[in-house]
Amino acid sequence: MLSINAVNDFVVRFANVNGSGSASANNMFAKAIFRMGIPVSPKNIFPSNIQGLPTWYEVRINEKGYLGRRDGVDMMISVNPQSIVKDIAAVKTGGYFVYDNTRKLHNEIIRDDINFIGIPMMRMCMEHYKDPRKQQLFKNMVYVGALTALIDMDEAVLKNIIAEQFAKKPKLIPPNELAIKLGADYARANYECPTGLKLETRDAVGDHIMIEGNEATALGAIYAGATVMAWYPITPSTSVAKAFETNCKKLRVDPETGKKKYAFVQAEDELAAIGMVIGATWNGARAFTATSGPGISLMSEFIGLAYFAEIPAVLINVQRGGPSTGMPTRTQQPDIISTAYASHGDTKHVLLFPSTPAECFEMTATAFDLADRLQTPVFVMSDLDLGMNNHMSPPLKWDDSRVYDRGKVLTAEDLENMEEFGRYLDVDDDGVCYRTVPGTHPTKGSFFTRGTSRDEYARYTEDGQVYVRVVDRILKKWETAKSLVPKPQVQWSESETKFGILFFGTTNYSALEAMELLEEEGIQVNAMRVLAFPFTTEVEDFIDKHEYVFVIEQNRDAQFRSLLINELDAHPKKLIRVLNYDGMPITADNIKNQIVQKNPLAPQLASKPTAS
Amino acid sequence: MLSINAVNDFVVRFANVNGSGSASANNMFAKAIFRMGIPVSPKNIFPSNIQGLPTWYEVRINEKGYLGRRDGVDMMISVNPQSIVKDIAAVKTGGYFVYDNTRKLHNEIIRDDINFIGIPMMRMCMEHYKDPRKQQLFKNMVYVGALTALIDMDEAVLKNIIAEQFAKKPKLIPPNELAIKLGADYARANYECPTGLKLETRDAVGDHIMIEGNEATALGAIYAGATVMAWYPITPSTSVAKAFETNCKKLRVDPETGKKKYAFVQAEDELAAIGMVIGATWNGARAFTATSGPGISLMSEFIGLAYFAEIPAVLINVQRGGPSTGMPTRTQQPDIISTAYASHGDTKHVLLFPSTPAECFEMTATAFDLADRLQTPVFVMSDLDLGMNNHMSPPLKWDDSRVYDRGKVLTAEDLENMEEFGRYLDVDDDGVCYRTVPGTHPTKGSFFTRGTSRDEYARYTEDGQVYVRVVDRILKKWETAKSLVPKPQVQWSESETKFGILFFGTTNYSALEAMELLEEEGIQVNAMRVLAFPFTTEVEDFIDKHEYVFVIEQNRDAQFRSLLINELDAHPKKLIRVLNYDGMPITADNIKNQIVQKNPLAPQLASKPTAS
Amino acid sequence: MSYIKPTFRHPTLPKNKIGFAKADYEGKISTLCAGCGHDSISASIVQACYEMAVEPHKLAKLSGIGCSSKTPTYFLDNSHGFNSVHGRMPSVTTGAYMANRDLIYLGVSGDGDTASIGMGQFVHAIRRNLNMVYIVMNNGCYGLTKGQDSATADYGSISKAGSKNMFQAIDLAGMALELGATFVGRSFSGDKSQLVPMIKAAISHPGFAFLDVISPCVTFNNNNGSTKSYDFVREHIEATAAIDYVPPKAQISVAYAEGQSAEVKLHDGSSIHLSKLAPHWNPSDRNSAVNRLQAAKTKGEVLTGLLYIDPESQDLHELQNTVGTPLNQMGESELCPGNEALDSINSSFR
Amino acid sequence: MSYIKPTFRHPTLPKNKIGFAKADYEGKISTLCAGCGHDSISASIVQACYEMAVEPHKLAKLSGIGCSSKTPTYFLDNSHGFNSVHGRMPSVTTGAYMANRDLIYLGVSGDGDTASIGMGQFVHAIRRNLNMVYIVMNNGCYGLTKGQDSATADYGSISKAGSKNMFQAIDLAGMALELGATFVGRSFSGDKSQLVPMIKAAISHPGFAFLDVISPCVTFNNNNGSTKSYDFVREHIEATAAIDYVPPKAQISVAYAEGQSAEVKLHDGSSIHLSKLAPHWNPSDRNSAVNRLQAAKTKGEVLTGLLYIDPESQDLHELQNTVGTPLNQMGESELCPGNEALDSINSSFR
Ligand SMILES: Cc1ncc(C[n+]2csc(CCOP(=O)(O)OP(=O)(O)O)c2C)c(N)n1
Ligand SMILES: Cc1ncc(C[n+]2csc(CCOP(=O)(O)OP(=O)(O)O)c2C)c(N)n1
Ligand code: SF4
Ligand code: SF4
Ligand SMILES: [Mg+2]
Ligand SMILES: [Mg+2]
Repeated sequence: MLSINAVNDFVVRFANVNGSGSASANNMFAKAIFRMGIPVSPKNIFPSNIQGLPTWYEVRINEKGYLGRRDGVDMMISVNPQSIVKDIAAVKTGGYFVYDNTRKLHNEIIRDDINFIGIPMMRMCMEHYKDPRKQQLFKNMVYVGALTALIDMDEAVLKNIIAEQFAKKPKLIPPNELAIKLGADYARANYECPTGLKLETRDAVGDHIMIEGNEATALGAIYAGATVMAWYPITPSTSVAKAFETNCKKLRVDPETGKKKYAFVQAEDELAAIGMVIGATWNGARAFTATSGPGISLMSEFIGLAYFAEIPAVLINVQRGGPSTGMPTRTQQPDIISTAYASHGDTKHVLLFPSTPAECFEMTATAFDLADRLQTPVFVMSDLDLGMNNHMSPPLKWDDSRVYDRGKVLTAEDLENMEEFGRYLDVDDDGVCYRTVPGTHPTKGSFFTRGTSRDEYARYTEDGQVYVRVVDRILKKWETAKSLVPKPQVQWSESETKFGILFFGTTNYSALEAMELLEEEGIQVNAMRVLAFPFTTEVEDFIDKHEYVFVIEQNRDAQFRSLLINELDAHPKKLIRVLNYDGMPITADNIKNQIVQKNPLAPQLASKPTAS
Repeated sequence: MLSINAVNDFVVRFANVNGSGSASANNMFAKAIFRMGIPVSPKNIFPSNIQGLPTWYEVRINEKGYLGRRDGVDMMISVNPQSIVKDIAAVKTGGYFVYDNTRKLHNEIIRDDINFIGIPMMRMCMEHYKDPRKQQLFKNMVYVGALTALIDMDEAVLKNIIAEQFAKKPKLIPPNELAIKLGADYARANYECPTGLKLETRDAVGDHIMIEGNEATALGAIYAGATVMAWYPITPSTSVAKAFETNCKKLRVDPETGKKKYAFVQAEDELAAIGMVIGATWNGARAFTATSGPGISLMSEFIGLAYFAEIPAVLINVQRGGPSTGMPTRTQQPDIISTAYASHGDTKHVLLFPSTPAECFEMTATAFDLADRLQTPVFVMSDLDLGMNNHMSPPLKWDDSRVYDRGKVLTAEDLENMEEFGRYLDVDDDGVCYRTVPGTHPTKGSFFTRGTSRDEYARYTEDGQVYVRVVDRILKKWETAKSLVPKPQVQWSESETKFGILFFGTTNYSALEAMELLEEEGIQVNAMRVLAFPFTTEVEDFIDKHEYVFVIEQNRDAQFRSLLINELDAHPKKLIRVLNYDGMPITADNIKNQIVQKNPLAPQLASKPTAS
Repeated sequence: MSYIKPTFRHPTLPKNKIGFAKADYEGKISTLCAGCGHDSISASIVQACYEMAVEPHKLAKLSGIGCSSKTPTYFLDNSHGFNSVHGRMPSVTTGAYMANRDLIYLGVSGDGDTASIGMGQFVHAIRRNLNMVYIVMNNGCYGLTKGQDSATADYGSISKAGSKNMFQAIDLAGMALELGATFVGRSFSGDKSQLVPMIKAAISHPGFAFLDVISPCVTFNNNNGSTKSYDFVREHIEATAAIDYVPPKAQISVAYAEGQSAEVKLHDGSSIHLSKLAPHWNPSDRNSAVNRLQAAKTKGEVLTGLLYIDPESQDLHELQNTVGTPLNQMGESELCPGNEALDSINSSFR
Repeated sequence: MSYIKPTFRHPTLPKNKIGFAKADYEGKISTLCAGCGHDSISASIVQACYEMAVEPHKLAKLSGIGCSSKTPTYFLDNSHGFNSVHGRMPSVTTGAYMANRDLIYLGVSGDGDTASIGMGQFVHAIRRNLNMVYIVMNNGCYGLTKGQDSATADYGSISKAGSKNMFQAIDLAGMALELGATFVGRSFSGDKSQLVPMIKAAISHPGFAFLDVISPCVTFNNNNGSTKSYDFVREHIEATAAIDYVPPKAQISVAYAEGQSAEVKLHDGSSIHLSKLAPHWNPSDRNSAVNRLQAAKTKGEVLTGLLYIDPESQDLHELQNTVGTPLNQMGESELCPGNEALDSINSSFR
């Protein structure tokens, strides 16, 4: 049998039981690889339940730095009998199946084209630990230990991690190290180590960090000066709130008085959460919420109020599989349209699309500036993949000289010196008007905020001409927004090409990897990653420049493509759908295959001599 | 001074005070004209308030049957001093300003290019009625009386209407007739009667009726067998509920027992209303709700559930001016996108666009068939103009042999004879599966409905492949829908043309009138009125056939145009926006002007000899 | 309602201790129906704020949607106002309060706005002991949408469409007590002598101060079926189906002593029985408030007065241990942890 | 939880009077945590339906979203089920009931699902006296989203993130009483002997039957700060920040007599004090139920038992005067007024 051989380029998948304590061990595994200087990207594939169901942890190791998902498992670590049949089937020919051989495998599920590696995890734990809970928990460390031998993972690095993590409870270090040793020793004694899969220390991660997108988002909000967070728990956004609270406790408590320089309100539902955000920003604080698709639906009415009454608000939409409750623990990008045009009436909203934790941090901070500057809701469109998995990312960056752009807010002094204040007067001809915060001045600057039509002085009106003036001015802000949002990133192919690929958010790594795969097939493409909606002229130009643009996205209805043709009047026939919506992050292979298949110039290309 | 002269083709506007009892008198006026056989279209322009603010009643009389709004007032009946300056300004040169000269007009507001006709309405009422309330109310009948003289309205017809309306309270007939007489006599005694504006009896209304769209909608629901209505009050949809209840009391109460064959539930909010509808249809009844934009936003989450779990539901969206609370008493078509793609995740919904009360009736009934047949939410997209104004309409029609299409619902017998039941099995390959209603069979056919991903047997699953199968099948229903929804209506111009106009809903009359106006300017257009979303191939063909298609709609963002380019991959540059969104129904003149201005072939046309 | 309000102000108008005249607390001309109870409540708010010498810019007035929710336009023109969406004033107020603990928050709502669509937010504002005055202008119906029953409509009342309400009324004061509200009062729009001091007490209360104010809707009043008083109009209206005549009515007012009860005639000829808590009432005993309320209900009376107050009330910011400086007044220097902190955060993720 | 459930059924299993064995009332394998209180409640539902010989297809089970709301999958597999959206089960059930008055409606919800997002719908289902059984599986936290405090969490309890809950708990039974619910009971998941008959009584009740069932969450139990019993695990978990170890726990059960009280240890070492209403308790006096509940609360006890029942209860269809035939069973002939009626309708509009 041909065994897979690979160095620093393979996929390891752990098949665990939910709630069995594997997360901690699995994380240590990924971290150890990262500390060996090898780019790594772990993904949790977990059920919508708390205990007892199958859960997987899939780690792609790729020294070139392709951090998107890749199909096919090179090595499976199987510790869940429930899913074992499926797990065996998932291994690539020539791959490795590491399992707990405390109990023997049924003959009929054994494949002869993969390598079976039995480690008696449970038996060894029963021998070495008395407490049944410890037996259960250290089983996970045993397989991590075995991996040090099986794929040459650096044991010293791993031990370091253990030492760090249990620095405050040092009595836990020896039993953890024992488990590692048990696994490693058994593997070495019984199998040729390493297998064909091998790690080698590199220096390929630079100053990068490993962090979940949601944690970076929360930090971004803290750095941007958000003082009010109102939210309602919903997977996969909950950890934004949790990280906000945890980090505020560290970073935002007055050391002398122990008092909080933030307000953290778990609302009674999503409608209340966004209502609180709107109330807080109306009152001059920076405030935000984090939610997912169902929350956006519930917030729709309020989003329209913020849009029309021109109240800043930052919303983090950590997208998950829809529609309805959908696949709450799977990833998609399915809320593009429902968020971009959220609420009844003529509305459109600014969206930002981060693709790394560093961007989660930066874009969340930017979102607050944009919301204040434009006096409108701004959405950070993350997703479960980015938000809830650890990602290798450039470090979070903050310029200490950075000043919050609070937009056009009048001070008492401003008001004192003004001749006339009209909340909705377009003084600067950019569509954005001056606002005041309650309590600013004893006699000047008060006005009435409402979701109904009103005139430039915030007075209620049913006059159609005034209404048109107001909504046209609001549309002018859309043009202003184009000059403020982050610009797209472009990667040009070496040679001239008629093809572009266009994508956003977490599709980034797979798309870039697909570029290389396509190159190998003789198809050159230029690439554009869009970072924001509304689209800037660069996006329009990019589409214009190409005969065909493949729009890559993770939803069924090609929603981002809809935005492109809607807002840019791009010809729909130029924009070819490349979609993945099974709830797993899109892979480079998938992108490549779809582009090859859907390529409208395919016959031509075939007849053309290609570079490869 | 040149006075306007016109027969059966002019606009009369009444300027009243909200809550002063004018509605009743004004309605009699419009009805009298209708009974004279002359097409008439009255529109209420009312404030979002109950009493004391300006309100207008605008009546267009047009014997050709153009029933859309027309700009400019030929005759103003002014009984509201609050708005008198504006009202005087609104009259066309040569027009007529009828006012209560109990008090003298200020000199500075008098225009010398219009005719002032003073009728001492209040004074005469004080002389003839004792009760101050009667004085107030009959003032309204006095001006109606004056109009019999001023524009030759048939007094006998009017008296007939009074007699009918007070048939049950005959003591009210003489004082009403007295008021009519007072007005008419005074006008005849003091002015040349008729003025240049004149009514002449015709036979141009056929068997038409005068009815509000919302009333017709409610009747449609009753005829379609809706048994459960759940709703929450919101202008302009409230009268659908009211008419449903009132008519059910007449048509759906068991004459023997007095018991109701319907359930009418005023919900605690819109979320509850749609939840009740979903619960009821899940349980096998026909159920519906009526709401407006804010309600659709609040219902978004539930709409996604119905879409994904495949539960029929009928929603009437009587649109009003958005966004947010917007202009609650003005008309727009601003919820096209928010309704078509309501809810997070990949969703799209069937929409129907009535343009007359007869269509409100018919399409509402159709909506129930479609919802049951397709097991999905179906929206009837009415608007304030259609719903809350009386419209001349073909009579409501029902074929007694019509059988409700309840779609694929299994009976106990079906289940008994079936080998296998899977709620989400695509047995007929049309994407639509068989469902069962709770309580049908003691042991077979029960299943679990959920908003999460599930397999063909309705079992919860997180398997991405199964998920894809399910959402792809749901998309297949979209194709099936295309063969079931009403087809568009087309009107071809006499000569070949490169231009099409495309519209929907209440824009109908103005668009058709604009066709004629354009013709007069030498611009031929073909016209298509779209009746439903998804679009059928006819729509695609129509766009293909023309070089440019003007898409006429009543919102700022050209939302219907977005649907066209999104769903048909039509080239956006072909589709030219013709918009009106000031809250008033679009006029033919406005359409014509925009088309003339935006005509991309204008220079060519100018040089071409035209037919006119 | 008249649409021209005299703007002439006498130069020697009395001023309160911060130098404002009563007129400085007034708002725009009301567009409510003549005689609407809500206008009386607005007048009491003006009176209370004037008497308390509230700094107008230190008060924020918020509301939902409805005739009642329009009233913030009709009082305190020098205060910031926010007419939000239907039923969601409590959440907007919560956010506003989180942002700035130093203002007075005066929320106005209707019985539709609170007891139906806004029920959840109402309950949770109570639970959080949000520091605000929450006034429900309770007319038992949806005024602005033309008179449908609200959830506080009495059992047996007849709606405009002629249906009898078969549901028990929700007693918002009773609910507030059950939910642990720290201040609960009830009054009648026409009883200024009771209402003004109660509003003042509510403003002073550090926590959620709830006022359920019965406020008759002159137009769609549906307390019971008696229509005698404007028979003719009714007939005229019903016959023509175009219901738009709203007869102007005088505002109802009532004065009666503590411990007494009074019968008040409403515009449609029906009446309600008000009963005022006795002067020796001890409002700090929640259980007896509940019992007394229940007893009055059984007698068909509407109990008015300050039902309950918790003198130990701790408001939301105290419960959350927030700093004293309003959060909306902090800038980069107080809020941004800076690059150094970020360096160590980055390190912790390596 | 075990993922393989024995499907072997003894042929001589006892059957109830309509010929079904208890197994016929069971559902799919539970995927809840081992020892979760919710599973005990499911078992009691199975037992009650079996004993009452409920026809499975004549019962519809509905829920919102949450661990608790998942349970309808785990009981009554032969009944139609509907797992709707978060907090909105009451409205869906209302619609279902309007469509068919002949089924039994069993709604299951959580304390998050009911007391927060679903509060409004809960209140209004009570107000309408919807004929249903409404069970709240009350664990004081959001189980499915990993242990945040719910609105029924006790004052002072510590959440997973380490914050102390500063808000008073909402007492759902107290609210139901205040709102006029016609049947209000409270029990404990582990007390089958009390719970089963209470479910049976609730099913029999013609109107809204509310059961507040305390149901400990073994995983995110947060009744107080005592973590002694699984210290090690906590440490291990906190140190690594990847919280996913859920120690398997045994279900808690308790048996104690009427009129008695019992202290029940929860999985985290904390305890609650249950107090059962005395046998001579008269459950038809709403006021004394309110008082008794309040008294227990003051003592720090959780009062269990059938608190109140209104023997005169009239359900929603009776209040609405609907025909006896379920509305979903009528066709064109009963519902469509036909062309003749339409002719005269048309005429009335000319
Ligand atoms: C989401 C939404 N639903 C419905 C409405 C329509 N609406 C406006 S006011 C109102 C009811 C107001 O009743 P209440 O709060 O009692 O105020 P009142 O007019 O009686 O003072 C309703 C249903 C709305 N504005 N928004
Ligand atoms: C609209 C919406 N918001 C949030 C969620 C996420 N969510 C799922 S279950 C749940 C709370 C469940 O708590 P509870 O009802 O007490 O049930 P338990 O799990 O404790 O039994 C939440 C917030 C959701 N599914 N839908
Ligand atoms: S309708 Fe009723 S509540 Fe509204 S303003 Fe008129 S009287 Fe007041
Ligand atoms: S998390 Fe808590 S409520 Fe959910 S299943 Fe586990 S023990 Fe039960
Ligand atoms: Mg009201
Ligand atoms: Mg719970």
